[in-house]
Amino acid sequence: MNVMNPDLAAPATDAGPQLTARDFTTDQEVRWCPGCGDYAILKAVRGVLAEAGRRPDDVVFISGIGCAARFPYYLASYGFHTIHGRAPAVATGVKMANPDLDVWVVGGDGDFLSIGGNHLMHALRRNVDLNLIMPNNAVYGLTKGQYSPASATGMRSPSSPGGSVEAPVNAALLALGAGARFIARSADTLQDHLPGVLKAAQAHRGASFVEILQNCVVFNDGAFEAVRDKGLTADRTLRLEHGQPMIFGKDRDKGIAIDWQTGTARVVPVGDGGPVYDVTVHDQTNLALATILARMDAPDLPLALGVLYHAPADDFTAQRADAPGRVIDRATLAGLLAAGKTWTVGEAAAGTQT
Amino acid sequence: MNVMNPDLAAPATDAGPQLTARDFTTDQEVRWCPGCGDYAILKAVRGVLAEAGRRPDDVVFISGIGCAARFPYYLASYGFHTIHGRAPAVATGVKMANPDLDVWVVGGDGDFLSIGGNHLMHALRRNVDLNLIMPNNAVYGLTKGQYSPASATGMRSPSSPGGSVEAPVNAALLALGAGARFIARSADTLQDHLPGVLKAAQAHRGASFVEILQNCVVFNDGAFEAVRDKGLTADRTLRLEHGQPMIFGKDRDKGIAIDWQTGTARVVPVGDGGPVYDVTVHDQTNLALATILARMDAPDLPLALGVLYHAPADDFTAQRADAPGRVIDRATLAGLLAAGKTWTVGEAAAGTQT
Amino acid sequence: MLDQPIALESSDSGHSESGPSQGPAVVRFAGDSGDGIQTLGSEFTKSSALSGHGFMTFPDFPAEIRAPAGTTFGVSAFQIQIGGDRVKTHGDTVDVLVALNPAALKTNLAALRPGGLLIADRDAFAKRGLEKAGYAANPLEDGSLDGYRLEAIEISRLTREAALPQGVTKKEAETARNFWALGLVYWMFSQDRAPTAAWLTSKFAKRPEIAAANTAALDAGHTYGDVTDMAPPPRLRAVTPSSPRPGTYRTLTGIDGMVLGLAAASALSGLRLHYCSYPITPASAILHGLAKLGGEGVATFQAEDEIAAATAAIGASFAGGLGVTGTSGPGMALKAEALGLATAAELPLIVIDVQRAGPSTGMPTKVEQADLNLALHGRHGEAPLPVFAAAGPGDSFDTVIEAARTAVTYMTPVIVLSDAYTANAAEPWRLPDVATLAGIAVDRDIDADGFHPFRRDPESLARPWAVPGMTGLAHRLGGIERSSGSGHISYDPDNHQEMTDLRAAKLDRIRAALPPAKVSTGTDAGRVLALGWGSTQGALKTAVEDLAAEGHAVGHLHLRHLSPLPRGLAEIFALYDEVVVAELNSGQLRTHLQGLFPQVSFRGLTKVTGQPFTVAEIDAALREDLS
Amino acid sequence: MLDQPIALESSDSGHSESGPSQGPAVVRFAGDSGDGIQTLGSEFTKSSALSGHGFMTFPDFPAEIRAPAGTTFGVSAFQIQIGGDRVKTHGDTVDVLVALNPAALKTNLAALRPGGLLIADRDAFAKRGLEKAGYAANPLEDGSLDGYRLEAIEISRLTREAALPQGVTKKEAETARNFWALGLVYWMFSQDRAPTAAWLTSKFAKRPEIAAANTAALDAGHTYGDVTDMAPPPRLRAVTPSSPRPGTYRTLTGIDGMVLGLAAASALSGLRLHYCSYPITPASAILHGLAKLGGEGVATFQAEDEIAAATAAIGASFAGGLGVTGTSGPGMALKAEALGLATAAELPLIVIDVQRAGPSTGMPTKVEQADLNLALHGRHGEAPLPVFAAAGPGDSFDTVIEAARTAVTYMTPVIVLSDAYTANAAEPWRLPDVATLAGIAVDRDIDADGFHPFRRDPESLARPWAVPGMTGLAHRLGGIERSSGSGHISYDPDNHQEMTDLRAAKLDRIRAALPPAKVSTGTDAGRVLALGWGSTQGALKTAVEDLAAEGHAVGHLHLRHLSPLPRGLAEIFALYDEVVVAELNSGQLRTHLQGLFPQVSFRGLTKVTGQPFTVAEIDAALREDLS
Ligand SMILES: Cc1ncc(C[n+]2csc(CCOP(=O)(O)OP(=O)(O)O)c2C)c(N)n1
Ligand SMILES: Cc1ncc(C[n+]2csc(CCOP(=O)(O)OP(=O)(O)O)c2C)c(N)n1
Ligand code: SF4
Ligand code: SF4
Ligand SMILES: [Mg+2]
Ligand SMILES: [Mg+2]
Repeated sequence: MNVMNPDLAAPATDAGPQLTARDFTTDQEVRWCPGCGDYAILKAVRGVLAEAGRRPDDVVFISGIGCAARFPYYLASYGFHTIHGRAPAVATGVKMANPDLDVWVVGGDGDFLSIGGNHLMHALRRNVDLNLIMPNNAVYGLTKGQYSPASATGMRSPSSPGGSVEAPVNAALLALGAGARFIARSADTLQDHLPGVLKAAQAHRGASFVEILQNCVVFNDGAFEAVRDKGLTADRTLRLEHGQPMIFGKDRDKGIAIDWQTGTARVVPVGDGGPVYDVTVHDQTNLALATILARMDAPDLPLALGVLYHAPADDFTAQRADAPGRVIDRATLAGLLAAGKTWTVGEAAAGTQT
Repeated sequence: MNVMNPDLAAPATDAGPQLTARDFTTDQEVRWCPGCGDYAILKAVRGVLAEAGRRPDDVVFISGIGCAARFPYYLASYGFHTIHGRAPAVATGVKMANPDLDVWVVGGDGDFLSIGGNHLMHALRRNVDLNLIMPNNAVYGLTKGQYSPASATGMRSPSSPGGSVEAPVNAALLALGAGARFIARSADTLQDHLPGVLKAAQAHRGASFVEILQNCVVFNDGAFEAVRDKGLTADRTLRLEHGQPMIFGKDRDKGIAIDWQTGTARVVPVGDGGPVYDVTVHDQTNLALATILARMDAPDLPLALGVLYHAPADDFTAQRADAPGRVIDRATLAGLLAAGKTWTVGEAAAGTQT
Repeated sequence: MLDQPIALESSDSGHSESGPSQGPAVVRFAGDSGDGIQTLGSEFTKSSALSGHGFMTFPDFPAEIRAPAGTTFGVSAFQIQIGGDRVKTHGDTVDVLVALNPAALKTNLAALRPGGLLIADRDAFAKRGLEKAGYAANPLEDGSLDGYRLEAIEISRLTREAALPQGVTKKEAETARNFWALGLVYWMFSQDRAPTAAWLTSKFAKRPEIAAANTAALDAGHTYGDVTDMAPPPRLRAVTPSSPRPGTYRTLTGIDGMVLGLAAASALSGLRLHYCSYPITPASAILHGLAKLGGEGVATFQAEDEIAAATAAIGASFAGGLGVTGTSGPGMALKAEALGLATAAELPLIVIDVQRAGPSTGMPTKVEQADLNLALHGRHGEAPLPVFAAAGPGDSFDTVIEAARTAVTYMTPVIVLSDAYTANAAEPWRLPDVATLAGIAVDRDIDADGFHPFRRDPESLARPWAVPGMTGLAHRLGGIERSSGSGHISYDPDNHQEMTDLRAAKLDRIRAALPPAKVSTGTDAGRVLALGWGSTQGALKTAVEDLAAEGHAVGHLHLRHLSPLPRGLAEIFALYDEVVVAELNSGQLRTHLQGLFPQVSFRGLTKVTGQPFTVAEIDAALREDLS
Repeated sequence: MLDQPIALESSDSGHSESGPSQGPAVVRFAGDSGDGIQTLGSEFTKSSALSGHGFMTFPDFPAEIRAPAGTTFGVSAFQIQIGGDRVKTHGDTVDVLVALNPAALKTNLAALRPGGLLIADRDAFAKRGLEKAGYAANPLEDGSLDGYRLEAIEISRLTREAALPQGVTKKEAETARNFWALGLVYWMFSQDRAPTAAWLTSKFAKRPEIAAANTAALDAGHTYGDVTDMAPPPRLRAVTPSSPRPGTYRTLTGIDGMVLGLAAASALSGLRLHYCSYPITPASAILHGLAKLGGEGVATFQAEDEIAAATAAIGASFAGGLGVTGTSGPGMALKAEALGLATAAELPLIVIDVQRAGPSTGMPTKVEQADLNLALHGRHGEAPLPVFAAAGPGDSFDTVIEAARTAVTYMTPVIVLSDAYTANAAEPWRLPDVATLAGIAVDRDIDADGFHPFRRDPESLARPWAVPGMTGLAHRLGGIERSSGSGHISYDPDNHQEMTDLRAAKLDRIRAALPPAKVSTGTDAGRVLALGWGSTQGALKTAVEDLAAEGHAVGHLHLRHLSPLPRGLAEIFALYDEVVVAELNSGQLRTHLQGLFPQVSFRGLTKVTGQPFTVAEIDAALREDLS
C-alpha cells in the first residue's frame, strides 16, 4: 500500500503576496547560546509559516518559560510569552476567542512535561486546534542544567549530582495516552524532515503534538547525537511514512518487524539477504503500533521519526455549540433579566404577577 | 499457557494477631449517599488490609478532595485528607520520609485526572511505591454533578447543559502513557474481583494504578450498568488473566481476537461453533496489547477488567542513593561547615590559611 | 379570624434577647433533604413577593450530597424574612419554625426565638425518627418545648387524607405534606395560594393527579388554619407591605446577579464573554448559570483546574474577548501567579472570588470574608490591581458590570469579591431598563503607524488593546519586565521603577474616576461610623437605621471599592469619633485601613464562625461604643 | 613603590559625589562570560580574606545562559569591597575597574567613581570587539575616559608572552589573561599570590602546563605593577586590616547560609531533612547545594512543579521528617494553597522564598523585596504563620535554624525570606562551634492514652506530632475545619471561631518567646530610626554608623521577625521622631507597620529597580530627615 497522507498536501493559502521567512522575523536579537538547536527550529518554523501563507497578523505563538519558550519574541506574528507550563491553557483561551487564528504553542520539555504536563494532556484530550511543538533537549536549559522529566535515568546535573533516579517520560507515548490524534517527532538539524512534519502538524485540524529533539550545547550536548550526526543518523533513525514498510539504514538494508505477541520491535535485514516480507508497514492510524514505535530507542533499535500517529477527529472549538463570534445583545439581555417569575409594582403598591 | 501471577500470591504478613476489617474501621459515621458505590469499595479495601496483615499503624491513606477522597476518615490507619489533586505528591513525600509504610492514595476521577493529572502522571513515571486507587464515577460528585474528564462526550450536567463536547480521557491508557508499571481495572460491586485486584496492587512494589468503576447514584447513576448489572456483566466484561486466552460471556462462548494490523480487537465465537485458536492470550507485559485492551468498550466490545499491564521495575525510593533513615550528625555538620577554603584568626589578627 | 397580613408585634420590639426586629416576620422551614424544603421556600418567596412584601431569603443546605434520610446531617432548611422595605437580611431569629421531622427540630430549634411558634409534624415524631435524630424522649411530649408555642399537628395523616382522593398512591400522597405546611403558613400571612397552585399544575402537567394531590394538601393546610381554633401567633401583627419603586421585579440571588451582570457586561461592551472556571463550592453556580446561556452568545469553559481557568481567560482576553474566571478560596489561592501575569501584560480580566470559610478546605458551604488580604496582596512582586466587593444579590449585578468597565477601560485585571451568603441569598430586584444602561467603550481604533503595545493613553494610562487578527499590530507580550512604550524585554533599572510606578498610578487614575465615598445610612457625623464591605451590608444598614431612629449619632458607610479606595474617606472618618469596621474575618480591612489612615481610630467588629452577622450582634457592638 | 596595602584616601571622604566610603576599597572585574571573571573574583576574595580583610562580594551574571562572545549582554562581572570590619556591602561605587573587553567597559563604566582607576586590555579594543559592543570609536583613544585614570595595557600580548613558554597553545596562553589582570591587582593591594598559585596547581593537576601558564601570567601581571613606573592610584591609601573575632572563617554566600543552616537544623533536631523544590532562579542553588549532600543524610526531591514540591514537603513532615520547600516569587505564588493546608493541619514546614524582581516573571536575576505582602497575607482564609527574613549570608544560617526550631516547637509552617542579593553575595563567616549549638527538641513521647491529634500543649499551643508508624496514635488530618481536640471534621460555628483564634494565638506565643526588638546601631533615641529587613542591612548599618559618627541622632533597627513582630517595638518607636522604613519594594512593610502602630510617624524609603540600595542613597535620604 502507498496511501497518500492527505495532511501532507500543501495547506490552503489565503490570497495575498507570497511571504518569506523574513516576513516572520522580528527586529529582536536572538539570544540563545551560539550553537543552540533552537536556531535551526526557528528557521524551519519561519519557513513553514511563509509557505503556509497565513498573514503574520493571523498567526499567534504562545509559550511558557524556558529557552525554547523565547520563540514568540523572534516571530513577527502575534505572540505571548506567558508563565511556566501554562501555555496550552492560554492557547486554548485564544482559540476559543478566535478559532480562525493559526495558534502555535511552544515549550521545552520542562514547560510541557513537568509543570505543564496536565495542561498539555488536557489540550490534547480536548483536541483543541493547536500546533504544539516541543523542543526537547532533555534538560532545563534556562535554569542552568537541572535534569528534566525527559532526561535519561542516571543523568548527572546540578540537582542530581549522583545521577537522576527517575525514569524519563516518553513524550510521544504520553501524548498517545492523553488521547492525542496527531503525534510526530523530528529533530532540530533535520532540515529535510522537520519542515514537512511541521507542515503536517499545521494542516491537521485539532491538537498536533510535535516533539523536536533539540541539542542544548551547554547543558546536555550530544544527547541526541544519533539523530544529529550526519554519519549515524541513517542507521540510528527510522523515517516513518504511512503505508510504507519501515525500512532504514544508509543502504536501506534494515527493516523493522513487529513481534505482536510481545509488543516489541526488532531489526531485520532487508534486500539481497533478508526476507522483505517480515518488514512491518507503517499504519499511522494504528495506536498499538504507535506505542511500539514511540518506545524504540538505541542501542538496539532506531529512533522513529515522522508522524507516529494520526487519526483525525472533530476538534474542540468546532464542536462547541454556539457560533464563536456571537455576542449577547441588549434585547436578549432584557429577555434574560425578565426570565422566570416577575411581578410589577405600579404607582399603587399592589403587586401583579406576570 | 497458564502462568501463575506471582503478585496474586498472598503478600508477606508481619507477625501479630490476625486482623479483621473491623480493625481498620473508625468510629466516624460514613457519609456517602445511600447506595453510593464507594461503600462497596471501602468494604473491599478494609478486607484487603485485614488480610495483608500490616498493622494499622503502618498503613497510611492519603487523599485529595471529593466524595472518594473522604476514604481516610473511614479507615483506622494514619490518614491525611489533603487538597484537591495533590494527593500523589503528598504521598510521594510520605514515602520518601518513611519507605516502610504501606501508602495508599485515593482520589476520584476529578481529583486524579483533572486538577491532579500531572501529579498522578509523575508519581507513576517515578514509580513511587504507592497504591493509587481511583473510584471513577465519571462525574464530579462532591461539587454536585458537573461532567469530569472521564465523562462520556455528550454528557449533560450543570456545566454542560447542552452536552459535553470533550472526549473523555481513558484512565488506563493515560497511565500507560505516563509509564505506569501496574495498571488494573475493576468495579465497586465486583466483590469477587475487586479484592484480588487490590491485593495485586498492594503487592506490586512501585506505583500501582487501579481504576475502580464506581456508581454515583445521584449524579451519574447507571453509567457503568454493564459492569454492575448481574445479568449483563458476564457478556459485557472480560476478566483478564495473564497467560490465559481472553474468553468471556455467560457461557464463556466469546473470545477476543486482536487484529494487529489495525491495532483493534474484535469478538469471535468460541467453543462448539467457533475456532478457538483465534482467541488472543493475555500477556500483561505486552504494552501494545494493553493499549488495545484499555480502549475496549461497549457497544461492540466488552470492558476489560483485571490487570491490564504489569511490568515491574525498580521503585523510586529504593533507587534513591542515601539510606532513607539516615540523618546528618553534628560531626558531619562540622565537616561541612569547614569544607573548602577556611582561614583562622588568632588573638593577633593575622590570617592563616587552612 | 385574621383577615389581615400579620407580623411581629411592635410592642415587643426594642432590644430584647431576640434582637431589634420590628416590623418584619421570619419564617424557617426545615425538613429532610428529600422533603422538598427548598421548593417550599421558593414558593413562599414568590407568594410573599406578589403580596408586595420586601424579603430576603437564605437556603441552608446540608454539607453532604445526600445523607441518609432522617439524620441530622441530612436536614435542609430555608429561612425568609418578609416585611416592609427595611428587610435587608434573612432575619436574626425565627418567629415561625416549621419542622417536618425530629432531626429538623433538633438542628433548627436554636434559631427560634423564645415564645416563637413551632409547627411540627407529629406523625414524624415516631420511634425511628426520634432515634435517628438522637432524641431519647419525644420532645413534643416531654415538656422541653415549653418556652415556645408548639403546634404539633398530624400533618402526614391530614395530608394523606386530603391527597389520596386525587388518585395518587399512599407514598405520593405523603410527599405532599410540605405543601400542607405551606398552606397553613399562607393562611397565617394571608397570602394567595393561586400562584403556587398554578405552578403545581404546570410542573406536573404530565401527571395531573400529582398536581391535584399537592394542591389539595395546600388547600387543606390553609383550611386547617381557618377552621381550627388555632389562634394567630401572639407576637404576630399586621405587616405593612413595602412600597417599592414602581417597576418590574424578580427574585435575585447573588449568583443570579453575577450571571446576569456578566451577560450584561458582554452586551454592553459588545465583547463575547468567556467564562473559564473549575467547579468549586459555592462559585460553581455561576458556571452553571452561564452555561445555560450557551445558546445566547456566552461561552463557558470548564477547565482542568483553576490555573488553567485563569490562564485560558487571559488567553481569551489576549485574543479580544471578555475573559472572566471565577472561583472560591482554594481556587483563588491557585490563581495568584496567573493574576501577576495579567497585571504585567496589562490585559482586561475579571476574577470572581465567592469567598467561603477557610483556611484550606475549611467549611466550603459557610460564609467568610477572609480572602480580602489575598485579593489585595496575594501576588509576588508589586502587582497592584483593583478589588471590588458585591454587597448583595442586586449589587452583584452592578459591581460586576463596573468591574468589566474598569478592566476594559484601564486594561487591568479586576477582582470581584462575593461570598457564600450573598451567593445564595435572594432578594426582590427591580429590573433595570436595558436600553438605558451605559455602554462599555472598547477602543479598537488603533493606528498601526507608530503603534507600540505599551504606549499609554495619557488619561487612563491604559495601553492599546490590539488583538490577534488586526492588521499591522502584531506584537509580543510577556511576563518579563517590558520597556515602557516598546514592550521589549528590559532589565533596565530605571525602566523597572517607571513601570512599577505606572502600574501603581493606574490605580490612582481609577480612584480619581470613582464616585466619592458616601455615608448611606444614619447620621452624617457623630460618635460612630459603622464601616463594612460585602455581604454584611444588610445587617449593618438595619442596625444603624434602628440606632439612628433611636437618636444615636451613628452612620453607615459601605465600601464597594476596596482597592483603590474612593476619595473622601479621610474627610468622612474625621467627622466621627470612631470607625467600627465590621467584617467576617479577623480584621483584615481594619488593619489595612489603619495602615492608610493612621490618624483615625478604628475598632474591629469581627466574627469567624461561618455564619453572617445578626442585626442584634451589630446593634449590641455599636451600642457599646455609643454609650 | 608601594610596600603597604592600599585603600581610599580618607582626605577625600565625607559626602562627595562618590558617596561616604572611607576606609575600604571597591574593585570590580568585568569581561565576557567566557573570560573566567567569577574565578578571578573568588581568587581575589580568598586572597583578601587571607590578608585579614573584611569583605563583601557580589557577582553580576548575564541574564542569558551563554550570549555570543563580546556582546554587552554576555558580560559577566564581579565586585568586591575589602577593608576593615565595617565592610557590610559590596560597595556603592568602584575604585578600580578591570575591563577585559569593550562590552565590559561599556556596561560597567557607570559604576566607576570619577577619578577611579580603569585597567583595560588594550588588545581587546580592536575593530570587531568595538563593533560588537556598539562603540563607534575606540573609547581608550577618543578622550571619553578623561575623567578617569586610564591604564590601557596590552594584557593579551603580555599574557601570551609570559604563558607561551610554558608549553601551551596560543589559545590556551591567551585565556590566562584574567590571571595577568589578577596579578596586577594583587600587586596594588599587596596581596599574596601563593594561594592562587597553589589552587591553579591542584585545579590543573592533570595539565601542569596550563597551571604553569596561568601562574606565569599571574606573576607577569604582578611584576608589571612592580617594574613599570605605574603610580599607585591617587585615592588609594593604606587599608587597616580588620580585627575580627578570633576563630576559623570561611567565605559564605546567602545560598551557602541556607544550605548549611538547613543541614544544621537537621543535625540539631535529629530529623532527616527533606528539601523538595522545583528549579527556579535564584532559589535553585539551594537545591544544588543540598543535592551535593545526598550522601550525608540529606534528602532532596526535584518535584514536577512548586505545588508538588510544597505538598511533598508537607507529606514528608506528616511522616515525621523535616519538610522544607524553597522557591522564588512565581513559585511562591503557586504554593499559597499548600501553605493553607500546612497551617490547617498544623504541621512543621519551612518555606524559603528567595525573592526576585516581579511582578510575574519580572527580572529573575535581580533583587527585590516585594514578596513580603504575599508571605504575610497570600493565603485564602485566616491562615496566619510566622515570617522571618534573613539579613545576609551569615544571617541566613541562623535564621533558617530558628525557622526550623519554631516550626517544630509550635507545629506550624514558617516562611523564610531571602533575596537575589543575599543569595549571591558573599562575606567572611566565622564557623560556629557545632558542639555548642542548641538542639531542637522534638517531642515524640506521646501517650496513646487519651491521644487526640488536636489536643494542645498549653504553653506553645502545639498539637502533638504523632507520626505514621507510631503505635496506637493512628489519626486522620485534613484541611476541612477540625474539632478542637479530637480533630474530627466540624462545621460547628463556635469551634471554627475557637480554632481561628487558636491559630492566631500561636503567633502570640511565638512572639512572647522572641527576643525583644533592639536598636543595633547608632543612637538609642533621637530624630530618626532607620528600620529595615532582609538584605538592606549592610547599607543601612553603614549609613547609620557614618551619620551617628558625625553626631546625628539616628538609629538602625533591623527586623528578622516580620510576623509575629518582636515585643518592644512600640516603645522603641516612641523614642524617635520618625521611623524611616527602607525596603526594596513600594512600601509593603511600612504600610503593614502603620496599620499596627497608628501612632507612629513612618516614612518610606523605597526603590524598585532590581538593584540594592547604595549607602549613598540611604545616607542622602536620612540626611534629608535629619536636617
Ligand atoms: C512557576 C515557575 N517555576 C519555575 C520557573 C523557572 N523555570 C524557568 S524555565 C524552566 C525550565 C526550563 O526547561 P525547559 O522547559 O525544558 O526549557 P529549555 O530551557 O530547556 O528550553 C524553569 C524551571 C519559572 N519561571 N516559573
Ligand atoms: C482547588 C480546589 N478546586 C476545586 C475544588 C472543588 N472540588 C472538590 S471535589 C471536586 C471534584 C470531585 O470529583 P471527583 O474527584 O471525581 O470525586 P467524586 O466526588 O466524584 O468522588 C472539586 C472540583 C476544591 N476543593 N479545591
Ligand atoms: S542553555 Fe541550552 S537550550 Fe538554552 S539557549 Fe543555551 S544551548 Fe539553547
Ligand atoms: S454524590 Fe455520588 S459519589 Fe458522592 S457520595 Fe453521593 S453517590 Fe457517592
Ligand atoms: Mg528543556
Ligand atoms: Mg468523580
